[in-house]
Amino acid sequence: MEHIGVLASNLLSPIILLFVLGILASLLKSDLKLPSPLYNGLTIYLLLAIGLKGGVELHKTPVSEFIWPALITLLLGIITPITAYNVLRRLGRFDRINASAIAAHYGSVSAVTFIVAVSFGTMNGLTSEGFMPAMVAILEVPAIVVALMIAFTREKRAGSWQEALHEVLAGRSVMLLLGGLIIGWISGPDGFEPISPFFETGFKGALALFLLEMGVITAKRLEGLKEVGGFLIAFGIIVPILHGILAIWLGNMAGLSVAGSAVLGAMVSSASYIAAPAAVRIALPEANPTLYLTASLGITFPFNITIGIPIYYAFAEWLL
Amino acid sequence: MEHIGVLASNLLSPIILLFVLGILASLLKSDLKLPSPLYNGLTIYLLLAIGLKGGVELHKTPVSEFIWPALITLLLGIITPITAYNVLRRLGRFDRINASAIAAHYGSVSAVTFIVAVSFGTMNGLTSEGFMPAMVAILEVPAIVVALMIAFTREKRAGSWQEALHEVLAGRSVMLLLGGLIIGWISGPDGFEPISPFFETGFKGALALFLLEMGVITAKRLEGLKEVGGFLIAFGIIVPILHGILAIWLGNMAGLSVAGSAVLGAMVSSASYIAAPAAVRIALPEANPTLYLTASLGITFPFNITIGIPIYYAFAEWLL
Amino acid sequence: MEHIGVLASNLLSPIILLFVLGILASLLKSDLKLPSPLYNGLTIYLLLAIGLKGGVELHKTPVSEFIWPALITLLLGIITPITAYNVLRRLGRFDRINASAIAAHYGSVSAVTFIVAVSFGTMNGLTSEGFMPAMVAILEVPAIVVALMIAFTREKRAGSWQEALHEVLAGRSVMLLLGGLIIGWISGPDGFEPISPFFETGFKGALALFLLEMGVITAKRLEGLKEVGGFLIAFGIIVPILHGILAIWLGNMAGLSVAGSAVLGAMVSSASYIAAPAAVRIALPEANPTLYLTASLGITFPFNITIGIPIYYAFAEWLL
Amino acid sequence: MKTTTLKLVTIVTERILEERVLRKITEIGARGYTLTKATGKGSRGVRASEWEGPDTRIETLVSSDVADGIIEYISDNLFEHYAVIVYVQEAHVVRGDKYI
Amino acid sequence: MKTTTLKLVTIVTERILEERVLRKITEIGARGYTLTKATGKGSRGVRASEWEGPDTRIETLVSSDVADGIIEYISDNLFEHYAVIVYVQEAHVVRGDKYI
Amino acid sequence: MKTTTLKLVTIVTERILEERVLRKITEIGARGYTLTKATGKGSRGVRASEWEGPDTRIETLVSSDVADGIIEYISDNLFEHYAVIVYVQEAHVVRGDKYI
Ligand SMILES: Nc1ncnc2c1ncn2[C@@H]1O[C@H](COP(=O)(O)O)[C@@H](O)[C@H]1O
Ligand SMILES: Nc1ncnc2c1ncn2[C@@H]1O[C@H](COP(=O)(O)O)[C@@H](O)[C@H]1O
Ligand SMILES: Nc1ncnc2c1ncn2[C@@H]1O[C@H](COP(=O)(O)O)[C@@H](O)[C@H]1O
Ligand code: NA
Ligand code: NA
Ligand code: NA
Repeated sequence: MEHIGVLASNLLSPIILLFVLGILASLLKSDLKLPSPLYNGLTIYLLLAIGLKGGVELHKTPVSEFIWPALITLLLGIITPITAYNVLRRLGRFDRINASAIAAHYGSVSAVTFIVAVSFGTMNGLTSEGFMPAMVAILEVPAIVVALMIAFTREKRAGSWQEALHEVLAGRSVMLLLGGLIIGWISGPDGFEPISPFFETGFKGALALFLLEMGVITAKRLEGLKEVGGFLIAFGIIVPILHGILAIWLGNMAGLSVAGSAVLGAMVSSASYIAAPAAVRIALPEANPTLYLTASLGITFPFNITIGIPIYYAFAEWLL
Repeated sequence: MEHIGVLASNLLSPIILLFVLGILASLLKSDLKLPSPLYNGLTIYLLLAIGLKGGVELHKTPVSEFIWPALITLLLGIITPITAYNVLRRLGRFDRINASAIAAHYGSVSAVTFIVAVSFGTMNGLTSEGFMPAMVAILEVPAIVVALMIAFTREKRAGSWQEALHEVLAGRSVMLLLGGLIIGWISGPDGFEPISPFFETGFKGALALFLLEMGVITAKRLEGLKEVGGFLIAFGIIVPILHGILAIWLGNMAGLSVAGSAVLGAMVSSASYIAAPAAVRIALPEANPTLYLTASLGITFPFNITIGIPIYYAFAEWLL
Repeated sequence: MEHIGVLASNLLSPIILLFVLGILASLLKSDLKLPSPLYNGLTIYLLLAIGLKGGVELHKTPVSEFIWPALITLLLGIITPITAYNVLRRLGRFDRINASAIAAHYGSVSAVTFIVAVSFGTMNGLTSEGFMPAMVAILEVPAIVVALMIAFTREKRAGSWQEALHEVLAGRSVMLLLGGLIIGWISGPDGFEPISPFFETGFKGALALFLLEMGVITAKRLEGLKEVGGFLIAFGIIVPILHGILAIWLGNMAGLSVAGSAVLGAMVSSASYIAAPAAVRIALPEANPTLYLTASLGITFPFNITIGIPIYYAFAEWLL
Repeated sequence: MKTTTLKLVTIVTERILEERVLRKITEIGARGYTLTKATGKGSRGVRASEWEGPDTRIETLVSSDVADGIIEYISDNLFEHYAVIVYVQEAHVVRGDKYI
Repeated sequence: MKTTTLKLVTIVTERILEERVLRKITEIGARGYTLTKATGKGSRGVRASEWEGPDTRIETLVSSDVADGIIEYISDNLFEHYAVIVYVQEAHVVRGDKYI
Repeated sequence: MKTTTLKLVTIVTERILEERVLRKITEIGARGYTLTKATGKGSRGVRASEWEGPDTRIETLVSSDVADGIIEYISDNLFEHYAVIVYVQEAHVVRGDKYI
């Protein structure tokens, strides 16, 4: 009963409702849509804000406290693309290229899913560790590398491995997350204080506006559902749950709080839709973008922010 | 005397002065101008913010309190395009198409005029009912439908009635206002709280920046003044006053406070410049945009935010 | 020792670190970059905010207090392009056109350097006079006029003197600074209060985001360093220091506080990169933009915000 | 390199008509199009599109027949009341049969 | 469909010159123009326009004489000091007499 | 006014390829190019570029040989897997020798 209340409270929070409004507007063929420079700017703002806040927290945290979570996150970044790949190949009968393309997405992370997971906790009085944004940064890159390695080891590919690596490492999301982390870590709470109103006061509202646009974008991906077939739809829901549960269990063992483990679960379960698609498009142009974008954006993202996150919290609490 | 003081305080408020700065910059051929994605983004922000805040207030308000104001607003949305149309046809000798095109604008509503009217009240210690944004949503659509019905009943038209209706109903302003209202209403004050800093703290400043750009846009419309003739100029001032007075009187009868009636007056008097022009351009392409845009933006908008709003407040107080 | 601590505290503040991140991202060929409408919008916001805040302060300040600083600033706006011109001609053997083009930049002012200088003071507990933004407005135009007069008095030029003057006077930066000043001055603290959260709370954070983009832009200018030669590089560091010291000394005599003198030093030392380039491009198309843009943006701007500003404060304190 | 000669039809019109024009030219036979944002001036001054953002510039590579169909549609339906310009050029396209 | 053959003149230049160029080509006889934002690279690297936003790409459909006039104006006044490119193509325009 | 007749090559492709294509066409011999942002529809629906912003529309004025080289590069390397269109027109360019 109580879990259903929590689920409802998530579904009825303005952030999720704005996401739904975006979907509806798009389905109604409304011209509602954030101008793309603004959508872009909001992404930059959100990534930089979580980087900075994570860095400021790292500044205050003894290494001993986050070394285990960090190692476990790294491990998950290496394991999850492999599990995803094998599920797709063996159960889903996907060809090698598309399987590794999709695996790169499910191994990497969606920063917005992470933020929604943190917010969900705060709303319900559960605060996750302040250094969790550092885990997002750790989780972003390795999976993409692992997945591309799988694709490139066996055969020659049309795409460029080096260009793809550069696209990830020098990509906006890594720059902002990692750059923000380091800057926050160097300048600490005192240095951060003057700029914190900008990056904290408006943060959740900016996220809300961002999710409106995410709704519009997700709606466009829903068209792909007809094409991708039932297996991928199931994959986009079940594999995240499995990855999430694994992450929560490991997170718990690494000493994370209930909220921290749940947030780790949410991020590990999430699929990248910024860094991974760009890298995959360059490295594996033969892969079909409809598959990986529909799965990541049309299925896993909406599933996670509506139902998945409450599930991860429930599991983390149960585990305790 | 005191009224003159209030008028001056309005004219010298930064919001109005920024509007004047925008006009001046444009007349001086300055390159000052908000980039269009930003102007666009500000519109989305303002509409969504008033929708959300209105919804949160509705959540707290018993139906009995806003049912009468709502009905009266709906009534005014049906009456005012008809009065406007008749004045234009009978006194102004406009042809049927242009008369109904202009009537659609004067029956509908300008959200920015509404916001300025609310701010003016707050500045002078007069708080209007929190649910007034819901009235904006109610007022927006019916007048456009009524005016287009007038135009389409007698003759076949070049434009598309269905496309126009879709343009209004699925248009950004309806989506944001109505969507915001419903979301605010569902999530209530508690749900709204985390995102309220973003939508409330910055609201008036964002409005100020927006009015700077409105000044630039208004200045471009002033060129049309030479073309539209004296009648339309007089129309753009007198009809809003009459509509405003009617609305205040009815609002007062419906139990609205002084500020509430004055704000209702301001919104009923105002002319749409987002939803109506788009719908009219599609439904009545034969109508001359110079007429309706100049009247709405070049005359009524600046009149209302500078002189009209203080008049509506004065009348509402006098009526009490 | 203590000075080194202050210098380090500046270099490690998030504002400067974000600037460095922007430079690094650009050198790493990252796609990190603010969308141009956003960069544009941030410029508008920052200029308007300092105009408004300066105006509100002027409102409270008796004329006697700022008349001397104002006159001295005006004087510096006339002297500094002349010193810069002569150094470039006599020591640097630049031709007349390029010398006056560069002089226009070094006589005028960089608003962002000004803001960073004010922030640096606040961070170190030193508050400069609230009316200092008025000095930015005073400093912006005269030097450009003086420098162009030098260029135009001797020979006929390809460019248009009138168009250039219009470009400066009706340019965005003058409109926003001066317009903001006047509006702030008219409406005073009470009028400003409702919009102050927007223009004050977010100010430093917005500046931080802006400096990220300034880093990206500066990095592009660093390419020019190879071309411009050693003299201009030395010029871009030494002349600002000299101008700064002169300004601090005069500011001190005019009764400015330590922080006020230091801020005046920073602004006088700074080189314009918005108003001046546009005016010079129109008035002196024969001048080589690589020279003045590299000097202004590639050398003086980064020098000032990292090392220059602490020097100006140190000198202002020493002078006391 | 073997190229096919096709017609490049360029249409500049009010943003508000974008959806309708794209739908129609697809019906008439265009297999693709490229859109850019544009502003401009012509014989009409005002349009609703200031509020709708800039105009839209549509380019489509089509066969001669389709080009004629598009021109006819625009002449018959949009010229009278909307801001619109349309012109045709030749273009040599690689993999041209894809677009016919 | 009857079309007229006109000259399509395309000019890409620094944003800062936009107003001046538009004024001049109107004086020379252009009856309209379409603008898009552009960036680019040519023989010059730097321009003031980085601060002024992107370059401007001007397209105007004009008669042969006006095209010559525009080219002459640009060659004589802008080529030396500014970043500018201009080229001419033929285009078949519907309702073409409107533009001459 | 003396003009040179050159090839105007227009390429519309995914934003993600912009840098690569510009590097290649410069290697092949293009002396400059003009970029505009575009969106569009063709035979493929999806691309990664929705996240990367709009497509890129590249115009370059080049000699006949360079045009052939560019077309060949694109046919051989990009056609199969990426959203891309390329077409060639003639254009009369003032100061044309600058671009060859
Ligand atoms: N002579 C011309 N050359 C290029 N574009 C034009 C010309 N005339 C009109 N246009 C474009 O077509 C749009 C509509 O023109 P009009 O219908 O004449 O108002 C304008 O906004 C311009 O973008
Ligand atoms: N070969 C070319 N092809 C297409 N556009 C060019 C070419 N060369 C120059 N441009 C454009 O013209 C602008 C000015 O060129 P320039 O005056 O050579 O620096 C560049 O920024 C490009 O947008
Ligand atoms: N027939 C066409 N006319 C104009 N542009 C086209 C056409 N077909 C494709 N395009 C452009 O080329 C891009 C890639 O096309 P495609 O590779 O067919 O998906 C599209 O997004 C359009 O911008
Ligand atoms: Na993941
Ligand atoms: Na009305
Ligand atoms: Na200076």
